[in-house]
Amino acid sequence: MEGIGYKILGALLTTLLAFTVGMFYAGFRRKIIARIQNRVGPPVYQNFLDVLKLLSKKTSVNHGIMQHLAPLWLITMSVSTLMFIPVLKDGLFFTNLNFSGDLIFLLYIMVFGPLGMALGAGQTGNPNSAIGVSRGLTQMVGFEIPWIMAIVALMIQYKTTSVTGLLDIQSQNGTWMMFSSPLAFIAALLAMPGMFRYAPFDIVGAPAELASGPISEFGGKYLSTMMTSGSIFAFVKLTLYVDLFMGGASNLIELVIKTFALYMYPVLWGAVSPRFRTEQAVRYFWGWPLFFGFAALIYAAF
Amino acid sequence: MREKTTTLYLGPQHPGITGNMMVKLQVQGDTVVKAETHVGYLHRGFEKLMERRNWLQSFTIVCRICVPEPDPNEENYSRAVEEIEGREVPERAKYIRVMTLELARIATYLLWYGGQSGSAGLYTMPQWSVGDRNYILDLFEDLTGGRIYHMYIWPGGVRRDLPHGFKDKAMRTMDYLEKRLDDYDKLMFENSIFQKRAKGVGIIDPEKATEWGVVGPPLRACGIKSDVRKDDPYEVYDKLDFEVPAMEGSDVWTRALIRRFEIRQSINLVRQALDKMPSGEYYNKIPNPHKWTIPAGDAFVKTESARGEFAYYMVSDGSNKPRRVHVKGPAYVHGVTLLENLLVGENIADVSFIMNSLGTCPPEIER
Amino acid sequence: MYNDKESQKIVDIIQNFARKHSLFVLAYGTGCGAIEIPPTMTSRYDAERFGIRGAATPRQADVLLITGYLATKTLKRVIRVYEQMQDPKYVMGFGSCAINGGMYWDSYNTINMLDKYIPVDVYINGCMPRPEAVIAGFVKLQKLIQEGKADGWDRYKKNLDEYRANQKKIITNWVMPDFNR
Amino acid sequence: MSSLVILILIIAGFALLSYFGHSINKTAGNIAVFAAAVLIPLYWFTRVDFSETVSFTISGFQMELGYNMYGKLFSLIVMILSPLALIYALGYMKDSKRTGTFYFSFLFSILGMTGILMSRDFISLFIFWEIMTWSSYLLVIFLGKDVEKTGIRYMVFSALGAYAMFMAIVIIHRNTGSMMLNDYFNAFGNFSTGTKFLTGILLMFGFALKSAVMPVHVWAPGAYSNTPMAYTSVFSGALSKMGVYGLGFVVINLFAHANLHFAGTILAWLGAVTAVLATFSAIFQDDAKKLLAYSSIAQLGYIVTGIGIGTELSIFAGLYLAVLHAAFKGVLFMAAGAVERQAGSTDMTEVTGLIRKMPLTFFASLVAIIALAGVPPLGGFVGKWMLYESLINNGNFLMVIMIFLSSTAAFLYSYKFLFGLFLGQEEPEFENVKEASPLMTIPMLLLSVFLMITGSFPGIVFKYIAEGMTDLGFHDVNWQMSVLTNAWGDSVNLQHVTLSIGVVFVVFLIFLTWKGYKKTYYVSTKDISSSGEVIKPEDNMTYSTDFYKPFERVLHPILKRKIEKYYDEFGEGIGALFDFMRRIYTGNGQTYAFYVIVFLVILLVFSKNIFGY
Amino acid sequence: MSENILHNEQKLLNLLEKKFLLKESRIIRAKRVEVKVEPKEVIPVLLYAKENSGYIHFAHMSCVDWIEDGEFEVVYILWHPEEKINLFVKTRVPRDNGSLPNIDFIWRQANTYEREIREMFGLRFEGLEGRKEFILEDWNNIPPMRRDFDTEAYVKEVFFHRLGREDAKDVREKIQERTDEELPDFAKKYSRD
Repeated sequence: MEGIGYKILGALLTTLLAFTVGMFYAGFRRKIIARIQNRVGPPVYQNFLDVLKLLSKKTSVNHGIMQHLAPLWLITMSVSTLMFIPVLKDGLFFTNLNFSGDLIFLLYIMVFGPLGMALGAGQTGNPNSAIGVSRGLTQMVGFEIPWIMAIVALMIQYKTTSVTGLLDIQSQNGTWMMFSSPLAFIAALLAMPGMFRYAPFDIVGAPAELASGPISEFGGKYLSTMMTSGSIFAFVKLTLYVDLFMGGASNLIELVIKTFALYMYPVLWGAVSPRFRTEQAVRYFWGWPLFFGFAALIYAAF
Repeated sequence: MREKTTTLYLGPQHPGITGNMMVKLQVQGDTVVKAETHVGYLHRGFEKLMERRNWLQSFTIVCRICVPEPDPNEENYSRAVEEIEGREVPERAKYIRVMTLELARIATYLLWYGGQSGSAGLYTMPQWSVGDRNYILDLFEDLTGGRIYHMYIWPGGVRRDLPHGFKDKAMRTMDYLEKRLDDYDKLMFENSIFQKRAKGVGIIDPEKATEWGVVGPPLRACGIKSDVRKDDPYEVYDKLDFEVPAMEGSDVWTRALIRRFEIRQSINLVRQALDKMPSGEYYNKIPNPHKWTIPAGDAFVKTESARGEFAYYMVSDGSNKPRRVHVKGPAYVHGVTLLENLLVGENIADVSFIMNSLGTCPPEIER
Repeated sequence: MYNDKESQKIVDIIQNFARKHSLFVLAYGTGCGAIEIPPTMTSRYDAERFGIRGAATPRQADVLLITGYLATKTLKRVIRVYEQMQDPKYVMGFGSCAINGGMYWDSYNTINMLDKYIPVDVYINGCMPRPEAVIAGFVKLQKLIQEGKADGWDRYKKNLDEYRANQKKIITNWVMPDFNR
Repeated sequence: MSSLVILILIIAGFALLSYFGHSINKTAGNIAVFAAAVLIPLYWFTRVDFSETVSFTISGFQMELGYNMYGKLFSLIVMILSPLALIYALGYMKDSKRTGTFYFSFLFSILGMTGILMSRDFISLFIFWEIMTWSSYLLVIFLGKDVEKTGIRYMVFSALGAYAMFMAIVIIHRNTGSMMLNDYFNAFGNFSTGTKFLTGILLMFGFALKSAVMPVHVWAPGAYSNTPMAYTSVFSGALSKMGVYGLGFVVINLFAHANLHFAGTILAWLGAVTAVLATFSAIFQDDAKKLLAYSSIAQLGYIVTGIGIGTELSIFAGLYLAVLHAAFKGVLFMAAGAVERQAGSTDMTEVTGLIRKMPLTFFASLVAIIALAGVPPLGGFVGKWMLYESLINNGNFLMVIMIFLSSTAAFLYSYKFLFGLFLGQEEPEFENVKEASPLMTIPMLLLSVFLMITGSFPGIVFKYIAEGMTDLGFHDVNWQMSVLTNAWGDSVNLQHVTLSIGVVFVVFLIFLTWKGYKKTYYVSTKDISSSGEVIKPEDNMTYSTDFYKPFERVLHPILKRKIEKYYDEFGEGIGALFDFMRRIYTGNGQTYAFYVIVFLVILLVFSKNIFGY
Repeated sequence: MSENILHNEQKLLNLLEKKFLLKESRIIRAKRVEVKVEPKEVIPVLLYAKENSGYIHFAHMSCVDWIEDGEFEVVYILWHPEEKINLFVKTRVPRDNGSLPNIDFIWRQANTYEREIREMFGLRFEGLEGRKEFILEDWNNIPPMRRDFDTEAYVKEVFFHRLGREDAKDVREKIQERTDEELPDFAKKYSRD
């Protein structure tokens, strides 16, 4: 029973860690973009204040049960996904509840949230939300394909379908998968900005086009929950990439360094990019990333 | 039965709309099948108010007609009054006016840089260009005391002479801006995603452009060399050296290129105006404003603003108040008939983008 | 309830601290003052230093900027937008036209006193107010929030009938959804 | 008398009873139907002896009826789904005319399916197959709309399938001298290569046709959407599984055992292509019924892929998906039917915002959609997982990508279905829509409860599948109740998944819903932030037309040629065929039956002369 | 202004005078030609100018309320892109029950101008389509741009006024009586005569 106690404690700590790190990353992102834009920018803890402020809104409006549940689906997805990936390779707390972290399971649970969110956005009856959802799902089809190709290539190459298994193989071989299967890494990396929905792939909530799209009817505690979920999920995605391609991390500092380095890629690209149109985004993903994905598959299979 | 098309209100409260107006879109999928421009959210009844104000009081409110670019209004008003009254303007004042107008054009183009790329999601560009626009506004502040509303060009000349050291400061600012424009080019024009967004979007039929009332950069992007500064030269534009650009293409991208060329030309024009500026009077006296009457008559004056031909039709009945001042901004045609027709068949994603490239500015539509 | 600082609970102080440092401004340029919002937000004046950033829709926004004169047609939309915002919400009147009609005091289409129609927390004077003035206005608003005195949303609910009467005097064709708080 | 014969007689009896009951009085008929819905499964579950065989000889052909475990698995689908659909139909068909014919055909198609699954020889298989086809044909044309196109299409394709099967049977009989299935399977290895292919492919064609695999799926969208929804749930959920049943034993017994793996692989590829293309078609449908029909084709594509691959895990996945598909597609077609009945249409550009009017229907379809999309923690994920793992373990990486593409794109139509019917603006024209009657909602809810249980305890289905697999010659896999394991030893523990998701969900549910000092308001969908404007009554604020226009534009350069070629040119070709066929078939059931019998007789008599080997 | 410079302007006037019955015609200055016509002549003149003379650009359209004469003066301003000439076509219609032909089939942007004039002056255009409300919303007073609409009275009736400036005196009359010598110092700066 001790084990379970530790695991629950670990899960709580991991969630807290993910929240904090994700929030600070978002803060750093705002700061870095501000510096690129020739200004000072908000303090790095600004996002905590935003979340707290939204949480302390006195009223919240919903258009029905699905909208009420939408942020809930999102945060459930982020937190449960976090439960299923190894945050640190070994250690007492942060190995967490990764019940062997099957990759296909991860791929599927990661769409649980957006689907719920889409349903909630749909119930608001705001046409902008619906258009945003239709764009988002379309874009998802775009970036999922190269990303899945990269993952399948890894799975075929190393004959395991679990993150833990891939981590073990990396520590056995002593090399990271970004070096041992570079094509898969490139494909996954190219698909990454789409997953983060930063520019040029911020087409879902494009303010100038859709007035922030699916979230346009969410405010107060709902928006706060969604922001929380977003920051946790950013951490989850980064950790997953680190686990898959950069050999995981054995302590928190290593994790932060690796994830932050990875995070800079979508952030910096996003700072100087305009937005794609939806079909252009999908065509982008079905261009070079798909090519690298195929190459990775062929490399892995033969 | 409800329509099969979806109604989308773009504005008035919308981040993608330029100013306070509304475009009611009927969309099928994400393609616009019908667009209706609704204005009147900014209607203040200027033309009514001017009927109640004497000639000088009216002058103070004309600059409020178009916020992003107030100076062509002042210029138009002053020139209309001068034309009816037959009032002469000193040569120096003319140069100062040209310089002010060109500075205003630069400021507007910088704002356009921000709007055009901001509506495409390139948020760094507005931060840079709108930030740099402040340097122009600083010059205005030195010159007139106001950042936005200058009330500077008035009938008979300009309100003040250039302040001490203004020329150097203006020259330095121009040099700085010219340097910055290269950065803008790298960020915006050389960006392949921006090019993908802009090319082939919002095409105006070049054959019909003049007939449809297209003016300014959109018309020049249709390959037609049309510029009031050349066609109907006012002030001292006939003494300055510049050329009217014209490019084939008539899409958002071409219009952007035209503006990219023109902002550099305006910098050059400011330099020329400062260099060639003669010394002398900057103002011809007007009588006691409350007694100031203007003979009966009418005038139609035009100024090339950053967004195109800005025209005033002024009628005086010989009293101390204007009978009628009718303002026609370029957006009057661009924002209503042209926009409504141009948006049909375009993607929702490009609506705001096209509006920015046309330079739609609601306050001058409804005044 | 929020009249003096002594009566604020610790929770309120924390919440007000968060509120004042995170002001989401609704993207609505109601009048010509909107031209000074981009400079305020962009690199030279950089209002994001204070946690001020734009929000696309009223549901997410905290601050409604009435940037200048308010045409009667816009007033209707402003009321609509204001009622869609979530409590607590703040209104800043911008420029002299919002205060007393300013230059357009005798115009048939612009209202002259904003606070008769929606509650205003902070007025900024000037025509038009410079970005520095705008930021000063925001700082003033932050101060009021911290002290718990920015209670326009509360006044609106309490005096809804009065505000409604004033609003309906101008908006003759009243077809708005109910404000059911 | 044997329990099997009694079962068949009971179903036939109830069919007649409900027909005559309905011709006397609606209530009497409904009571008969209800009794059928209760008693048939009751009898099947309690009285039917699965080890029993009945054999009899008719004009020299030996016929044998008897269950094997593989057939029992599919019977389970039939016996659970059909009664629920019957009960649903009581609510759905309340105000319809000619209900007698409907229930008669319905029960007869159940009879046909039951018979197929217990046939051990080709003759009875064929007869029951024809009963099934025939009765379902009557239901396809029941509503009388689009008979020209849909009805004849279904008829012609069924006939083609029947002929293919029949030819195969004749050849088999010619070669083995027996009509027993087992004799054929045992003798298959000794056939010449040509015969192997001929019989295998002919049989496969017949079965693949029923399970709507891509080249021969053309009949399906129309037939599925034109049938009364009460039956479509069975049509798509159970009847199409008869094709899967056939494909299963063909692929496993013939190809796998005779080392003709590539034939299975071709089938799997066909399945994958079906899945992708049908998903793309489903995305662009505006009618919810059509959407579900294409979705059914896509889902059957997965199943066929799983079966075609022919490894243990893949067949397991295929069978599991077949069971699950019956459940969730049953719910979805029932939900579509409920919406059609209550709101008058299933056109997603018209119907909108029913969630608060029909919450139970929405809940059932939500659960079914989550299962369909394969999102954990519901049952659909288990099947998806096994399918992917089997494909990856096998190294069929291109097929994995295709299935992934298809199932990612499936989110698009899943969402569109829910959004189109239930979410979006609540329009005044649907103000008076009420929730469907309990007769309709209870079957849906029961099935969705089943879907939720399979999410954490798929073992309850595994048991039957494992039995069936053993029957097919795989060794007894010892699947645990809720742990999935693949060949490489990686596993997913579903209870952990459900538990953790559940705990997180509840924690945040409490967090979000706990009122405290915050007030949460409900506002109508007319109170949305429409840029400050007040929505006018004539404005249509529901975004439903061309919902996936960007995606359409993406696919345009890639697939336009193919899809158009496929649907138009192929359709034209088929149309030309129809014109020819129409001269033979009048579209009338009796004529068809007459032709079948004549053809059958001719073939039997002259088979030696026709196939001279 | 020599004859040579005004060649094009004169040519246009001659053409129009020959073809139509003009009430009045003159060259205001270089690049400005004005003709006055009856309302029924508006369409023929405009069509002729567009189709035959190359005045293809519809630059402006305005309306002036001459309440003393009981007439509206409507002016159409055209632009010749090659010859760079503005042609003013003026016509007068009675204020009460006057109407003008709709010209938005010639230039579609005229639709906007006409809708505005219809709304702001209450002048009728025969066969004009388009939304009734262009700028104003729910306006049920006399059209605001008519001279007989008193905006100040309307404002006093409808809107609130902030208190605090009751003691402010109207000094306009007083200033008007001032001679230049009485001007304050800062004002003298601008009026050196």
